[in-house]
Amino acid sequence: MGSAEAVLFEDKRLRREMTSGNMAFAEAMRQINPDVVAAYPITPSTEIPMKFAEFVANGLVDTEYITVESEHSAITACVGASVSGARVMTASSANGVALMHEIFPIAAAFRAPIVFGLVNRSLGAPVNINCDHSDSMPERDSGWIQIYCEDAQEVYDTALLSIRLAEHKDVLTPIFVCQDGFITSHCYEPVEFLSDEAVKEFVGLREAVYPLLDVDNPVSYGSFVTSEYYFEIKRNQIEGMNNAIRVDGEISGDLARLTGREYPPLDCYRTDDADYVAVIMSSATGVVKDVADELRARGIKAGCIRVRMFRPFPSKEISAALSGKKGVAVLDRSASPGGVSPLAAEVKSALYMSCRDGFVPVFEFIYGLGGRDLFPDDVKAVFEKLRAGNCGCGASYIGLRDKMGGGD
Amino acid sequence: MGGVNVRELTGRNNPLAEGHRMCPGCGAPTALRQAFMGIDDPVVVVGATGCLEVSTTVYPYSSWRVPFMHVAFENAGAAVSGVAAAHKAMGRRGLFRDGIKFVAFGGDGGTYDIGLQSLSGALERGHDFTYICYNNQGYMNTGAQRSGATPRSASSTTSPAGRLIPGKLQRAKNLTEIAAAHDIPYVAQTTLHDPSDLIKKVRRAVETPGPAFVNILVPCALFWKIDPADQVKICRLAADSRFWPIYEVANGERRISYTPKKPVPVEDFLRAQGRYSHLFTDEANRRDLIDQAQADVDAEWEKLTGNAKPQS
Amino acid sequence: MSCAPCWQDILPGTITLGASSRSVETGLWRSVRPILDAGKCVSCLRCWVQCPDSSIQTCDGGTVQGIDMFFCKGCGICAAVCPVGAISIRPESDFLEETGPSGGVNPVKVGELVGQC
Amino acid sequence: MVNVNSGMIEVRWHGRGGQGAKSASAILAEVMFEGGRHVQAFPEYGAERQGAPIRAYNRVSNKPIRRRCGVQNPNVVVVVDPTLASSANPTEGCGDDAVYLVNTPENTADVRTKLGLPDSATVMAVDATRITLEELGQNRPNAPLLGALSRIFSDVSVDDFVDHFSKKMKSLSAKTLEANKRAIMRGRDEAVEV
Repeated sequence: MGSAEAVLFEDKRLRREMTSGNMAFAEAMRQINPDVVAAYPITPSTEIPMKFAEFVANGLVDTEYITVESEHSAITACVGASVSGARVMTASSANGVALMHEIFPIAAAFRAPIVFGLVNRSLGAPVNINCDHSDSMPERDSGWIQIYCEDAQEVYDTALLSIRLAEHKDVLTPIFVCQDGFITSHCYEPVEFLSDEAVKEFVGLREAVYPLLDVDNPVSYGSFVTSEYYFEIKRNQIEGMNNAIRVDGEISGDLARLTGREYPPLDCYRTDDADYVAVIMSSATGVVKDVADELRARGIKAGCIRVRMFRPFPSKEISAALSGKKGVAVLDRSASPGGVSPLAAEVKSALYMSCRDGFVPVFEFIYGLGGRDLFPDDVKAVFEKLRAGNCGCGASYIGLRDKMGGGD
Repeated sequence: MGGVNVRELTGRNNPLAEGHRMCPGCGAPTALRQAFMGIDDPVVVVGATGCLEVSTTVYPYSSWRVPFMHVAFENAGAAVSGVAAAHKAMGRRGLFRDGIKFVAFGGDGGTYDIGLQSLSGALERGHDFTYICYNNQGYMNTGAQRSGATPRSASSTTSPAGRLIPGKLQRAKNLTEIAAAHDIPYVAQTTLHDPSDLIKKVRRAVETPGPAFVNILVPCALFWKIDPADQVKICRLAADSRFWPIYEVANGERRISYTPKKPVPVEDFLRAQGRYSHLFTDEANRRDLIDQAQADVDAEWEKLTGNAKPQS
Repeated sequence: MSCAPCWQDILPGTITLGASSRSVETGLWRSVRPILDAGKCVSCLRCWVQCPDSSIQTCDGGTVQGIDMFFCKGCGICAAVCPVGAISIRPESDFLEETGPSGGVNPVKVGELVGQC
Repeated sequence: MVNVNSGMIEVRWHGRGGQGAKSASAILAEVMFEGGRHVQAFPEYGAERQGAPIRAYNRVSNKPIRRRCGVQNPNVVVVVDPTLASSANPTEGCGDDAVYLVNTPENTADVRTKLGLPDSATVMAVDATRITLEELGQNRPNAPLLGALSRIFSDVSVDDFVDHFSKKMKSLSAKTLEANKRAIMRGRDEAVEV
């Protein structure tokens, strides 16, 4: 172990404090000390720009903080700053994310490694401030990496990790660090923080390629491109996304050496010998794990997979983890009206690659829209349906008041 | 050319390089060329979507001798905010050159209309940049549609002169005054016939700390239906008829830069352009609109001179 | 287009290199051509300052040297603003026997064409 | 009465927006956290403003807490505002052995009947409002309620709460801090089982 690393080891457990998902992300921002932050408040991510403004007001960061007049301008200013060579962070939710939609693919194509705290909230109408994934899922093809965190600790760790992942020369891709609105963003719980020195050393400094501000080697961003070149440019961009899982593995390893916490793209819980597996993302995972333990105690071989990295989607990994199972339930916190809900669609297509080794029945469940809770009894019912094999062909809705008794 | 020694400027490379794909005789590249003649420092340029942006960045070529970025149509103000902020932050870390000037440009579409919120936010926040609007009074990149800058009675593809409706029914909004209402240090309005005025104004805009806004009237031969070669003549008519007052607002004080000794009737300016031809096919018929145009011009001039001093 | 790069060779971020359009021959658009009568020209630079395509060639000291036919699109502004009638406009058909340079080439490195003038 | 060593404890707070139920649940979590336990504190969020009935929750456990859903079957229910009793439905989802802490001037079995609590339930009453009016000059019932909780959580002592206040409330004047400490102690001492 190098001496620098040794130092990190000594002070790594410097602070274990009560905080929340929003505050953990804001604290990571303070320690990362980005060059530029441009943000616009929206519930439930508002605490992040508020807390960061406090850091700026008290001289705790060197950041240029741009208090823009809209989310569209927030992400635009972030793109301008990132292309200039700066390290850039921001945060938003729901309709704010939707207003930024136009600029996300531009940021990705510019290879602008922005790290974005996305606090998941339902996308109106009707207006609802609570959690589901209907704001981030429409952005899944925008060319941004999407990482979904389970708790405040993971939000903090992922913020640090994402700086290096986004800026890595083989990746150069912006990242959404997603956490569940209120459930994670406002839950008050203990988080272990690295020391400022350890973070500074871990994230290092950004080495920008072709920074806009290099007036001695001028380049132009955002050209008009005909079909003669467009295809090659997009394919070149996609390669960054394709490299992300490999590079994430390397960087997660570095972080694990400091924290002891591992973050593989998939969090597989008691799946090896499982007959029935529920696949889910973010904060509702814990309930599924609790229920899996309960069912195991009753001799039912239940397991749980949490998909942490949704873009790029770890298809090989999930197909390997699920092949041979008697039944798989995919629990989505957003719907795709008229289509297969996002997570279920990914899982099904991943399994298609291994369908020759035997068919794995995959059933689609939609839960938690607008912040509705997922309770242990709901999850037990899901596993019961799996075992009975009567989940129907369409999506079942969990915890929905339904004259027909729910489902199908 | 009074005050500016153009001869001295010929030796320098212009940030807008040759080989761009603007129409022959387009006023937009001329406006930006002249504007950059007034800037001595290194400059970074941000462009809103529009003719000039598209035609100067046709992949794999760029006509920008300096760093250039285009993000989208409605957000040049926010984009330049980010670049200027990055320069400040990284300057503190000793990165990149000091004294870089930031210039954003947009047509009247990206400035008067879809980009107004972004521009207003940037002006209000007070970033150190200069915004240049090359105002050809319509959406040219998409084919001569009307904009908030299109004058009354002009025929455009979305306000065509027809049997029932004689072109655009509304007056152009006064964006120069909207910018001035932000109480920013420097706002100016000019056009192409007197390059020394344009060069001086942009130089002042760039050298003034904080945000500055320059609104340049730029003919579009296709939309205005003029002979490209007549561009400079048309600009002079716009100034001499007071259709486009040449003035500046420095630290809140309005100064008229050019007062025509004997103003020419705005009719002369209208008659010179095909986009107003429907007013002249049956004069007796549309005299009212020509008079209306004169009334609009006189009212604006009255309002302007009411709170402005002639240049000392 | 065979000389166009494969995706592996594309520069990241959609970027192009400064002033690379100086290798694009916009003169090919021209249907009429401005002819400078050096004898009449007084180098007042009105044409130089009003040319949308930066095609009026000057030497240090600002004397007009000629018109760059590689870029000139033939808009005629130079002739229109000339106070002494030193520039005349003639149809390109008068010059069919001439063959100018043709086609553009990609610059090979950042800033390659920036300094050239 | 309740002991974290015998498994995860879930607490539900019934208060009014702006009244401090959220902060009280946060302080309880902090004190338990300082005692080396795994904790959660989270309120319910909606469009409610000052004065509207709100709920806040705690989870306390010796093992890592995985579930993050709302608390359905609380072991402990704290009624922060006596005027809420009828509307708040404090018994919702509670087992017969649930423990209730009620801020009320009454200290008789009437409290049970008012809240419709089963005989099997343990009910403690404390006039937290009066205590804070006397000690702090304002209605901030949190401190006495937390003091009373030290009698409900058999493995937390009142000193843990007092020490926490002293550590966390450094910004307060010595006088206010002392008043808060007295309020905590009085909450512990004046809470009566009814």
